Amino acid sequence: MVTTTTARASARLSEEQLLQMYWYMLLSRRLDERAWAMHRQSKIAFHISGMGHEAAQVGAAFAINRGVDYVHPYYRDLALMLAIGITPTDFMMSLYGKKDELSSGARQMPSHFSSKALNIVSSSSPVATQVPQAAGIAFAIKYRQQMGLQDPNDETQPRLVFTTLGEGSTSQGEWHEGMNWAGVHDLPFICMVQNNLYAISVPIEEQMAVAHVADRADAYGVRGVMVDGNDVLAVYDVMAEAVERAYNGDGATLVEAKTYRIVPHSSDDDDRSYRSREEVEEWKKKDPILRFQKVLLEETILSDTLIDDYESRARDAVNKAQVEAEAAPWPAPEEAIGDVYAPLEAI
Amino acid sequence: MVTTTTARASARLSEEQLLQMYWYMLLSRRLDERAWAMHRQSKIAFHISGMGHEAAQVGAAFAINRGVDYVHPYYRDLALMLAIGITPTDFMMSLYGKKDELSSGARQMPSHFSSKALNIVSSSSPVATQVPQAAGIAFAIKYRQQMGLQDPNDETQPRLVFTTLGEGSTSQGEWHEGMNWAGVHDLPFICMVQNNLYAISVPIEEQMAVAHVADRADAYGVRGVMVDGNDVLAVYDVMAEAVERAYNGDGATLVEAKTYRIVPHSSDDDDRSYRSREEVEEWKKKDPILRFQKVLLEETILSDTLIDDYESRARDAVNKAQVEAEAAPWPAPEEAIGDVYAPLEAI
Amino acid sequence: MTVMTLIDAIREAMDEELERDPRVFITGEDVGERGGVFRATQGLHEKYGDTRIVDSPLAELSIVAIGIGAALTDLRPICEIQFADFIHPAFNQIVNEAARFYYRSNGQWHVPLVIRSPYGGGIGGGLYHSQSVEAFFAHVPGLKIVVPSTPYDAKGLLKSAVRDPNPVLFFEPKKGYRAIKGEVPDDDYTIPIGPARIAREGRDLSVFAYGMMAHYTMMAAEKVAREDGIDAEVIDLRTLLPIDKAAILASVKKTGKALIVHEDNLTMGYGAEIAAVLSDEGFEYLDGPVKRYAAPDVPGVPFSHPMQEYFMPNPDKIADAIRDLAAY
Amino acid sequence: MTVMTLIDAIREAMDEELERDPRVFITGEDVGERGGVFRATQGLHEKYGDTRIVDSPLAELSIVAIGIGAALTDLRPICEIQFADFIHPAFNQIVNEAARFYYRSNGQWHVPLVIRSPYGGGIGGGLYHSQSVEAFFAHVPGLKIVVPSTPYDAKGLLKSAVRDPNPVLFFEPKKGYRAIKGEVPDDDYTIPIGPARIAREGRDLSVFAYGMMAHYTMMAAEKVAREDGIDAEVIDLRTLLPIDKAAILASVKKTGKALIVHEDNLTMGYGAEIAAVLSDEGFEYLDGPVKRYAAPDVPGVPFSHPMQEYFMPNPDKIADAIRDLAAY
Ligand SMILES: Cc1ncc(C[n+]2csc(CCOP(=O)(O)OP(=O)(O)O)c2C)c(N)n1
Ligand SMILES: Cc1ncc(C[n+]2csc(CCOP(=O)(O)OP(=O)(O)O)c2C)c(N)n1
Ligand SMILES: [Mg+2]
Ligand SMILES: [Mg+2]
Repeated sequence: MVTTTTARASARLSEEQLLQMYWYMLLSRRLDERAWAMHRQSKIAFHISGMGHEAAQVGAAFAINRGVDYVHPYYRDLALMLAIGITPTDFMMSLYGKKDELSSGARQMPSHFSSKALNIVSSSSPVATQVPQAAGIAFAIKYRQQMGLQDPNDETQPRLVFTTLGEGSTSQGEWHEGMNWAGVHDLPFICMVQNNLYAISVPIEEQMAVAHVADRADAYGVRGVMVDGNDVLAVYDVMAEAVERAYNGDGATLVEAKTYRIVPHSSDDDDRSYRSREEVEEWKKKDPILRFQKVLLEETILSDTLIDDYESRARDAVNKAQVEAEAAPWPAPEEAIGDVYAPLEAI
Repeated sequence: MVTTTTARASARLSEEQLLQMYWYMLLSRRLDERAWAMHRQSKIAFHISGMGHEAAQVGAAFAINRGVDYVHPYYRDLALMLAIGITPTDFMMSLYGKKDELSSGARQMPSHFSSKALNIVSSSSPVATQVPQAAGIAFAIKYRQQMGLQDPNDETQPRLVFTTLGEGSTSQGEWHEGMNWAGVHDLPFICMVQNNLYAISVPIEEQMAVAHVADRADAYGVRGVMVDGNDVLAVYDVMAEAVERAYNGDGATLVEAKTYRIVPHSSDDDDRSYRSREEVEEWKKKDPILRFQKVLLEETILSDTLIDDYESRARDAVNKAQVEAEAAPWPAPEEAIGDVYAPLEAI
Repeated sequence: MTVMTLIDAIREAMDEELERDPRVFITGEDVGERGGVFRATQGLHEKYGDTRIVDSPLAELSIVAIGIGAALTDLRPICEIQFADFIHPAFNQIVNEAARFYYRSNGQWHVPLVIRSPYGGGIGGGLYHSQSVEAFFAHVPGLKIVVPSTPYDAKGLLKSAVRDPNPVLFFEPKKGYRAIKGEVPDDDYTIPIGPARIAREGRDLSVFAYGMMAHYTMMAAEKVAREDGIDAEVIDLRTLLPIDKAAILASVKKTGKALIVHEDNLTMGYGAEIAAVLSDEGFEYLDGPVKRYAAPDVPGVPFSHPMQEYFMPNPDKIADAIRDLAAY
Repeated sequence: MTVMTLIDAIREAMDEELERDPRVFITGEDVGERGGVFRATQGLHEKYGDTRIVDSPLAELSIVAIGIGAALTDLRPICEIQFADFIHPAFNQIVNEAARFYYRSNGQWHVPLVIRSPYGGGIGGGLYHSQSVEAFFAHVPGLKIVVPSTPYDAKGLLKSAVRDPNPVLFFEPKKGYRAIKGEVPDDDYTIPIGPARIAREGRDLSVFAYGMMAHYTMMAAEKVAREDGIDAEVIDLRTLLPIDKAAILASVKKTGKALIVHEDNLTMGYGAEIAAVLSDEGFEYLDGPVKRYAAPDVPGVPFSHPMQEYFMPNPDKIADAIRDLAAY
């Protein structure tokens, strides 16, 4: 059964936290826009965007123990990654594929995030593979606690895993099997489906015969919640509850954040064959950043001056990142052949 | 949502049909018992049994257009197969692995049923693979009807697919993906889960975190029904409704038949480590054949004489089958190497 | 004859088969209105509609299984796996199921299924949009595997695949989709699945390749002919399973030397089987070691350009490998 | 030293590793109270309890993925796939995921995972309880593949696998579980993953095998020694990936002739790679064709006894193959 929360955990967020959330959403958007521009300028070969998804991602990020709890993300999670600690330069480096790029040493395409230091687990491209892996991570957390290898109340240790994917990807058997483990073992596991209504061109009606992805939670005995993914505070609220449950050993949650990508699937895509311009325009009006801005302005947490200030900081950060990445060296060709096996001493 | 039917389609079954149903349940049981005995006598190497599942299978068989509608079964479906037209001799031949055995020319282990003539689709051992294939068959039926290749009202043509599996096998991604297609395309598809509470030794609580497999239907937008799988008429009722829906283009149904296997998983298994003898005895009391016998006796459709008569016919049929199979030749060793590719002329 | 690109030839083959046989349909991710991410099915949805050009859910094992089920009823499905890298979830359905139906049912059930998929590197796709996967499937009796390198072959072989009563994996070198052009007859024709093609006759050594590497090998052969006077025979294998042993042995009988080229990584790549055939049945023809020129044994094609170029074979590198073997 | 069966050695290795390291746990179908369908984990649930010996849902891809996830956090999972025939649903998690984590994260994340699975035919299992699947995975850099043939090796190699920071596939010849017995030291020992083992020194020719076929090949070698005076060297490969090229080449350098034996079907079986290595790097040592003795190219081991025996290699057939090559 899908439930929506009533307790407003977001009421406890400080002004500073709210402004940070705004900042990461804005920074993500500006960085993302720059990537599109760089692609049009043929500076980079590929970009896949999170534009439109920022509220879902940043709302979620602030509810977990960022940099400590495990996150197993997907390619659209730029804002989530920034909020956890991936820097604009890291991202720019991956767009170019420069030497020592953080996630993969430039072996992977951009937006295949990884940072061991931040407990961001390396992601691949085949969709949904991360979900049963994330269940395995959650299993390990519970195992360590049961075996006395980890204190369940130690906040310096990861106490849950947060994984994300698109609604289309829930069609994969991988998703089913991961959710099932999470339910059977009541794992500290949160799966957020960012439902943007399309899987590339395939609309949700051709993807599944249910109205809400969250309805599928019942099949696994996990809690299912549905939230307006363009409302960052609403996302924070449902996530905070899910996090609480995970920390308390109360089990797994499936969060469905309803949102929309306001740009094509990727820089290789042209969405005009499958989405009407009217539909896209309609959703642009529901832009999660403008919406949050309005809330913050109403509550006088933001001001017009501050908005300008944030804009110019974002612009500077993006510029700086681009300059740094452009200046960075390319990997040596032979770096293609390292790291096939971890050395035995690694254990 | 799980619904249980109220209309009693079984009220329309003739005495003759009821007796046929009784016959196939009995025949299956006696054949199955013989197979166990043959295994103990070291005449055969392996047997996997349907004992306890006869009501679920025969109730289902009589609701479909037997021998015409496609059936994609699993290894426990002996009674279902007999009701559709596989003979005791066919089965005995497969136990021995004799030449020209019907399902596979003795290439497969016993209980991997197939008969092209009866539209019983060849089954493999990896569980749940049949489910998305069955969805493909259902897709093809709908396709042929839409393309005008087949008249939807032509009863000599297959108009639905019926597939079966155990509750444990619903953990497979294959099941998820097959169910999803059935829902998205509203296919003439019926999936019956024979829930016998265990997957070999693994109890349902370690398999899934839901009370009823039928609850999972909601995740696919298909109808879910739950039925006492030891009550052959109740099974017939829910199946008849599912069949009606399929024929009318009203979509797919997931039927959960609650039952129990009253013997170990297979002749290789010893169930004492994971099931209490009390539990097994408890279920033996709910034997579906005795239960149906009682109903038929009460309604004076069966009599004690008739019971004896059926018993001796069953014994004769089983004896005859065993004699025939024992007398049949072995395959030539070189038959191992035929049938890798269908010849081009086959199309 | 019309000059067209590889992908146009593939699209035409499907268009004509859809036209010819109402049992043919296409399913896969984004094959409908979107016309496929590489545009292989562009325009087909408009022409044939929702019933025959079916956008699938994002779930490869079921794309294949739906195809198997439909094929069992004697329809003629063409399943598209968007990138070969994403065929792995369908491995069970392909290897345990599609390949075994005919054998396991003693010839009762056959599976006339085509699985099309773009494969190969050099397009900035990184580990998961660059894979070569043919070697896995070439181990599986019951499957047929086709990898065309020219528009002419692609169209004729794809038509044969659609008409074949067996499961056929049809791997398309995506780097060549638009880069490779060639003449294609205007009328209906097929090319049989099985026989390799002598792409260039030569006397000095034999080079075996397929897909994009067959294309590159032709360039390399012209180069060494021009620059070094080496006369290389180039065999475009086209069909990997069943393997055309006769053609392979005949060529090496003539030349005495063999080089196998693939962009898949070396160990247990398809070249291993050719080398094994030659080192047994062709042993007495061999005047030198059987050489394989292949990608390095690392877990994928790296994204960043310098590393990708290091990984990928190309005409120059193949020319060097030819020269080395010629000098033996 | 204690004489024990192959499966006892495997169980002991797991027991001792569970004892040694609290990060080690086991999951798979029926591994708990039931002790595994082959009894490989018998008694372990009783000893280590529900937390460490975990019955999984009936779902192989998630068995492996749970293992991967746990391994990423530096636990030491041992995942059991009940029969190798059922590893195919997990192909994506093994090939696209486990094998690539270290490379794709530039060495940040490693996956210390063991996947154990019984494989092989000759036990009346038909198409789906008899498969050999090592060839598929031997193509995948990033994986290690071990196939022991003696209790001593099995125990020592399984311990190494558990302690290895990489994903290790550990395939167990199930026909030998109780049929193969041997001495096993009483104290803790490991055998490194990688090196092949000279199971029998010989001068006339080299035979390469692994698993049940290594066992059979030893019997065949003794037979031809006795009956024909042929002195065959037998190399038990033990580790298939990484491949021990040095050992293979050294043996053929000595003997000049090579036979490779496996019960997997011929085409693109593991023997292809050995033949390919020999036909290149060992070319100058070869005094005869490189021979492969393998199962026929059909989609599976048939169930019925006469057909199964026709399909399966056995000591007599291997002895014949040795004689044929020796006579070349
Ligand atoms: C297994 C697999 N199949 C196909 C693809 C190609 N692909 C990449 S993203 C995508 C659509 C994903 O849709 P959804 O899950 O809704 O996420 P969204 O992109 O909409 O956020 C597809 C088909 C893939 N990456 N992996
Ligand atoms: C993919 C796969 N994994 C494992 C097995 C081994 N196996 C055969 S039957 C079985 C249990 C099936 O349980 P369930 O689905 O509940 O059906 P039941 O046998 O109880 O009728 C298992 C694990 C298999 N056949 N296929
Ligand atoms: Mg989406
Ligand atoms: Mg069961």
